[in-house]
Amino acid sequence: MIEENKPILSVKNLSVAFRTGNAVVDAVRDISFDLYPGETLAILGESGSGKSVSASAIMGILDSPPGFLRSGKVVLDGVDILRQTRAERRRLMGKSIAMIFQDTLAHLNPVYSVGWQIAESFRTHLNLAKNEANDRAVRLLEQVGIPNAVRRAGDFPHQFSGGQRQRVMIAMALALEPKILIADEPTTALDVTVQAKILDLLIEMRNQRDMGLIMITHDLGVAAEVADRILVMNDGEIVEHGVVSQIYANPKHSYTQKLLGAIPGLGNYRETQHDASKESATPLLRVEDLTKHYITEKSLFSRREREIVKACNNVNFDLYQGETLGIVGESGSGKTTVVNMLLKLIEPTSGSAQFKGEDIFTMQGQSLLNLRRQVQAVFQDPYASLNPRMSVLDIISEPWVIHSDVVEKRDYKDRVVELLQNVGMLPDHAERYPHEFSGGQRQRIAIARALALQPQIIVCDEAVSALDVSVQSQIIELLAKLRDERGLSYLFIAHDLPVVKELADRVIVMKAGEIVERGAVDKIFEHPQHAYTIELLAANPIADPEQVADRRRRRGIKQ
Amino acid sequence: MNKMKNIVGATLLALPLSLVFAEGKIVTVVLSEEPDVIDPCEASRSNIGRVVKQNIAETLIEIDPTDGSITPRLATEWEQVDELTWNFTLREGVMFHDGAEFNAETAVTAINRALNPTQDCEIRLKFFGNINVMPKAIDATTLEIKTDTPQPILPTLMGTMVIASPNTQAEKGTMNPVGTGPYQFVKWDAGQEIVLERFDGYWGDQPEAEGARFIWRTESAVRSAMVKTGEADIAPNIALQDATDENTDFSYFNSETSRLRIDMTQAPLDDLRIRKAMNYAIDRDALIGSLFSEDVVPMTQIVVPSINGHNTDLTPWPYDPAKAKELIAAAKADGVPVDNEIVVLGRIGMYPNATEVAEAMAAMLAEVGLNVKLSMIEVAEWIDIFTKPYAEDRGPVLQASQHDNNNGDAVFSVFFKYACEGPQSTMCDEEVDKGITAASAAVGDERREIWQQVFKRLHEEIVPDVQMFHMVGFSRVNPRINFTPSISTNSEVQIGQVTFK
Amino acid sequence: MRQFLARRIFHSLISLVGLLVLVFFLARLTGNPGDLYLPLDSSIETRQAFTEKHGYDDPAYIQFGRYVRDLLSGDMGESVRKKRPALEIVLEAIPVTLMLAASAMFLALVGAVIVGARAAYRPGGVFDRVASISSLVSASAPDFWIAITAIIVFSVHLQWLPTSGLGGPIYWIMPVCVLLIRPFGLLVQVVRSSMLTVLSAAYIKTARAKGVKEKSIVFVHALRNAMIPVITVAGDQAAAMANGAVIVETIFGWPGIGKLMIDSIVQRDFAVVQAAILVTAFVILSINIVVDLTYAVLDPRIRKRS
Amino acid sequence: MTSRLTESVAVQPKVQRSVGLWTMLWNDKFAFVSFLFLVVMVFLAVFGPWLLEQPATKLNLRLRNAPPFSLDNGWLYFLGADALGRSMIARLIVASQNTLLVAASAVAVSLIIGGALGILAGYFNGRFSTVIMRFADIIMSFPSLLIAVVVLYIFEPKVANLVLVLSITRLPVYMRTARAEVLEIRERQFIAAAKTLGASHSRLITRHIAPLVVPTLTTIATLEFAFVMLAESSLSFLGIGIQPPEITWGLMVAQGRNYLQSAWWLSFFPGLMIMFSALALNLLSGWTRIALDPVQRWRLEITNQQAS
Repeated sequence: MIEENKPILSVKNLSVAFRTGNAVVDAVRDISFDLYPGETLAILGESGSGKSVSASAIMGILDSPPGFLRSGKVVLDGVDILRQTRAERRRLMGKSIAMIFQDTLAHLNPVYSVGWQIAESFRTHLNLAKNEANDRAVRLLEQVGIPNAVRRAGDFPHQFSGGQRQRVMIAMALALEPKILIADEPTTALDVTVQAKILDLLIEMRNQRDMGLIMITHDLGVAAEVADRILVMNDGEIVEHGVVSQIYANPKHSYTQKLLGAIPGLGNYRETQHDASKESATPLLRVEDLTKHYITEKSLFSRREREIVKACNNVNFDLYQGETLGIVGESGSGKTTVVNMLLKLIEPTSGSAQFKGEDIFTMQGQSLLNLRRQVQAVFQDPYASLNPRMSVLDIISEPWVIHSDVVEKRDYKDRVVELLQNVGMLPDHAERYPHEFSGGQRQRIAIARALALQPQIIVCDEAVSALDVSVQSQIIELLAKLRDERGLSYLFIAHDLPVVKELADRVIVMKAGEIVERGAVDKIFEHPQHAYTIELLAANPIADPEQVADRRRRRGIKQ
Repeated sequence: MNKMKNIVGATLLALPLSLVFAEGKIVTVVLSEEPDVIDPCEASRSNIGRVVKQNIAETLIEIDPTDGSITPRLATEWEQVDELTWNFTLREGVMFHDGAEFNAETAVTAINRALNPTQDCEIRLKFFGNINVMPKAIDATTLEIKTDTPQPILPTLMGTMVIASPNTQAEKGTMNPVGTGPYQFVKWDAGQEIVLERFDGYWGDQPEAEGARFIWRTESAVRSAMVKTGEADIAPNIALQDATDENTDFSYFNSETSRLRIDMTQAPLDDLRIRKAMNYAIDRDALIGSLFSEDVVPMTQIVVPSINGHNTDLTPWPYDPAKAKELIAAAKADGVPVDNEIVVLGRIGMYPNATEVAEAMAAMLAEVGLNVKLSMIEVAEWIDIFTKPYAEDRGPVLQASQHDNNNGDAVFSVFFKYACEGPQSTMCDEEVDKGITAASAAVGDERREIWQQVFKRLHEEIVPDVQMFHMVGFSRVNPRINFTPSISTNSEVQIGQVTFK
Repeated sequence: MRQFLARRIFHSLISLVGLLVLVFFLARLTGNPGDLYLPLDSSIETRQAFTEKHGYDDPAYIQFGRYVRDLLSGDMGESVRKKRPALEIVLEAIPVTLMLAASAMFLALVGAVIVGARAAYRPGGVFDRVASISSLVSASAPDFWIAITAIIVFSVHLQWLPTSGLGGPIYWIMPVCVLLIRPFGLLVQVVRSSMLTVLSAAYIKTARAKGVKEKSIVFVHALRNAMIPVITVAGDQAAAMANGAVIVETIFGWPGIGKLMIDSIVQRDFAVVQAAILVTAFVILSINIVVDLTYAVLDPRIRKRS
Repeated sequence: MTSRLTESVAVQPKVQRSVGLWTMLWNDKFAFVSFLFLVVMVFLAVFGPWLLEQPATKLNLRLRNAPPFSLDNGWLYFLGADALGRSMIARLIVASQNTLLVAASAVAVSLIIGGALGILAGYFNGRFSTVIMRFADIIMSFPSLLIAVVVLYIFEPKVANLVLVLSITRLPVYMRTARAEVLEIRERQFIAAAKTLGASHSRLITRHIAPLVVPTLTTIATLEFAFVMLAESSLSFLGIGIQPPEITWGLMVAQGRNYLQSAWWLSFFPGLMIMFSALALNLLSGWTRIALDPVQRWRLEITNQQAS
């Protein structure tokens, strides 16, 4: 793929810094790379590695202030675009070089129709008339695979699904046939099956137009899937770069090695402890025919009638002492609805759930309080699940304030320190506030809080989804350790399969509110039965370039 | 937003693109507030009177406010037939604006309308509240008026009676006043202006001004500015601090008298020495020319010199704080509870600097050692406290008040303020009551002398007031016209008297 | 849409009824109108006769029943002072206030958007500093003081503008300017802070990455998103104005509803007070509904919810 | 799902208290001056009346409307004298007590009551919320003047009653804001987390929701502070505000307006005080908002040398 011609984009010694307080923090340090036509360059790194900041600097959309360019050149067509005037620069943006982003809901203007936003490129750069611009926008939408493009062009971003929105974004970026496309984590927020399709689309578009594609990602699988060359960034510097096959087969830098080692789903299955004798025992939690239906609100302006949405339909499962049950499903599968009902955050439409034989949906007062003590939860977003105004000590000791008979007030401090150490944190972290911690640390705090009441069940609702891979594996390790030490049972919710592989005993796969497949973890991974399970497994990007070509072929994509 | 733009645009287009300046021979008068109604039977209310009285509709008799004397207007002469009956000879050849003829019949209709109890006309409520009036047409030009009680000053009373056209609806107020005056009503744009034009069929001399506009602005500063800029010709009532231009601003006694009413029933105010001490405590000279105009005159009695019955022999209280302290000490020695808290009750907005005046009065009274507290209250509450029935637990109160009598005779004041039965009286003195009864039945010099005796007793022996001033009013007049505001400007603005320079 | 409107109107009606009851009884706590209407020297008998005639001696709930009965037949009562139907008086006054408020609000909004957006574009810059300080000053100046000063300066000394009154466009300049000065200051602040938030939004980056012109970024991409809090505050300000641009009306002699209301309250002309409050409340509740609809027009996401 | 771990946040050092509040205050000169002004104002409001009672109330008609900027009559008369010859300086200082007291208490009362009602309405979204919001509607469309007249007629025009009037009329602002905030906050994950711990309603409201609403409400409160001072002065203008012998800046402006032509300083200086106080509060609150916001803080942490 790498053609021996001139690069279309050369980044030379780029350094970007941010002002904070009286200090200046370097976000990107002296990075250089070239991009050639028709190739995909992946910039791989975890949060804080500086990969997105460099992209912003190239695009001239750095948050400035506080960010500013320290040095460097970005040469496009022989011109250093960093030295251009604003007007000159603006003429290039969107036309020669375009960008797509991760959070499409935030990156599309919520108050204008998608057609309008795509057409804007034509109006701005080509001075096309409104009608012609709109027509071309519709054609673009068709090209990126939006059905009913004529009608959908008039819809607003929030009316599209995540995957469709990313297609819209791509259409918008490709409107003026740029030579370079920068994709900043374009699939990170998407379900795996959708992710696969978007990646395919990007490859297809690149091939059609002979574009240079810079793919910024934290996901080793995604990088393996699409990239020709890879740059690995850590702490603002490029630590390694090279051709894909070489990096994956032979990582030189320790950081790259560490990353590759943390990829989920590479380890072994758990030595399953549940056996036939246990099957006959009373389950800790028994869920029967759990169902939740929503009636949609009538829309303010349209005449659409109310509809019933079946968020979750006749779900059955048991959870036994010491066992980990994985529930896997993509967005809209109803997995979170199940969790929320079990945590009594929402009311079920019908069905029952018994905790040690007692129906939790009828519980009130003291018995409910007892249930709360036995069933704890760890949520997905560690930035949101901790009250920003409470110190770690307050957060972890809150369960004891509510359940006042568990720990004496004067012992709070000691016990919090103990718990912090259990989850791998330091005693003096107790006095700090959530915003002072990283995502992984916060999730540890959340786990410590869940442990405070010594519950029997911990519900982990996407507890590791928001974390970087290396952190993810640490948290999973921690959870496994705690389970084994304390005999906990986990209800472990995830949106893709690899993360449950090493932790779960049994797995339930959900789709559109129903359970489509269930079974022991090894059975699900090795011998999936249901088509959807197979699709899920296939869609998951594999961090092994050798397998990628093979898988692509299976999905019918030309290389 | 577009809609808003349209509304604004349409409005701007709809309005004429010109500044309305007072020009031509139209006189523009800027009042302090919009008249509520302009019914002739309400003409005793000052802003209504300024529009209606003697402009649109006239009275049978005109009172000269400078000395209380009466002169003919629609009636040419009058005589008392017996104790209860008066005959008025009416002017001939007088027409109403609507073509009706003015004669005894139509006069009877007008009087009956004004006194009709289904309407709350102020003329009835204010002047004829307790009198039963029976008018009758003897012939075309002779009007007989009988009353149920003797009314020795009935002609003066009739000076308040404004004659409306017989075609005016009897049971309801009118928005379209029709009278015999030199100007006839043209229109009233609610909230904006009232327009009058000269009436060609007027019985008297044709006035110079071709018409009149009445407008209104609440702020005195704005009213005076309007005359200054030429937007108005006459601003009948401006504040002392706005009357800064000698060439345009007139001051005149406005028949108002300002005082603190002493509640004589409450200790320590029931003690004569305390009441005297309070009068000694006020430095009237210091107030003149500062908070009050240089033209105000310290009062000695509640009526102004032009009123029949005024006693010119009385002398104002001097400022003598030492004497005041002495009197208080003496009262204290006799066990009078001089330390009781005395409330000076001011009325918000009574006149432009009423608050400062009340503050000053309170400060001066405190200076001689009285325990004084100032309290400013809203008009409704003020009236409630001022009039009978009084609250049981009211405590010693000095209530700032202003009394206006421009109707020629002391009877309009004394009974209400000082009789045992007076609705705003806090005193009961047999001798004063006797005087009131005697004076009310008397006429001429005798009447005047009795009133003068009453005032002497009140001033020297009873001291029911902390006396302040006979007040002056200020009016600003555009130099392009000749018009001399006077005491009567308080109740009327005769456009007919205006001439142009 | 229709359902949403119906519900809003229903809620507004409930508020109106609540308001009505409150106003009626509160007004009757302020004393007898007769005391104020009748000459000071009236006898006790005259006072009693007046009170009985107008039914002020009945218990308040009976008066209220009478009022409700009349109201249901479309009669809002007659002004004691003006001896005309209260509703007629109110309907004469309200257009003046509405036009005054609408012009002031329109200009304040347009001015605030231009100034606020410009200030937010370079936060901390010279324009921003000047705009922030002067908008704060204009939001915290006593309006009657400004009004009278303006008359003295512009009418008396410079003789550029008429002192007061209702007339052609030049009569509008001072009242509208005095009226808009506070909402303008406030709105500049709101536009500025709202624009600051929006200009750091992700979709603004997208637009820049597309090469959209800065002017278009500020006034097309950002502005519409920033308008929701602005419209909220503008709506509140408009409501407050409808409730009486009392001071401006008083000083400039504009026969508006605010002046009418304060006069009738001081004079205890209950029928007018009630009618005026009812009519202004109607206007205010309508403004609220219009504001809600504006949200939906501005932001398609709100159309979904209700 | 995994969206919000954006890098720009992560770039910031995790623990950072390198720059103290005082330094940040010093760095923003406007905020610093505002702070000094308010400290002096509060000091004067507390101790001024006690020291200057006499010159503020003593009648001295000789100095009536004495013009400002002259030391002939002593420093107390440097800003001139009012219509009764009382020192403007003394009166301004004595009036500051009532003015700040009225504004602060009115703001505090409506903040607490309105905030509490709004929080409850947001938390128990439903019928209760509807009732509260209709109540807010009613107050919004109620002329504050009528409330003022009612209170003035039934009670005395005392400071406490004025506070009552002003706070009632400003309730809806806090009610609506608090409700809107709570509607958003109660969907956050830490609320769900607290629920799963078994937290009661009262705990959720007092420990988890209220602390997050309070900063927004206090920001509004500083803006309202100026509004309340002006509203108080408007009531005085219409003659239904606070009454002598009590004084406030608003009353001084209202009384002084009669003398605008002859003695402008009577209303100019108190008007200036209102404006300065409002300005100072707003500047300081703007500063506080930034200083407490980790994303914006850097603006204040940059010293002047760096900025240039």
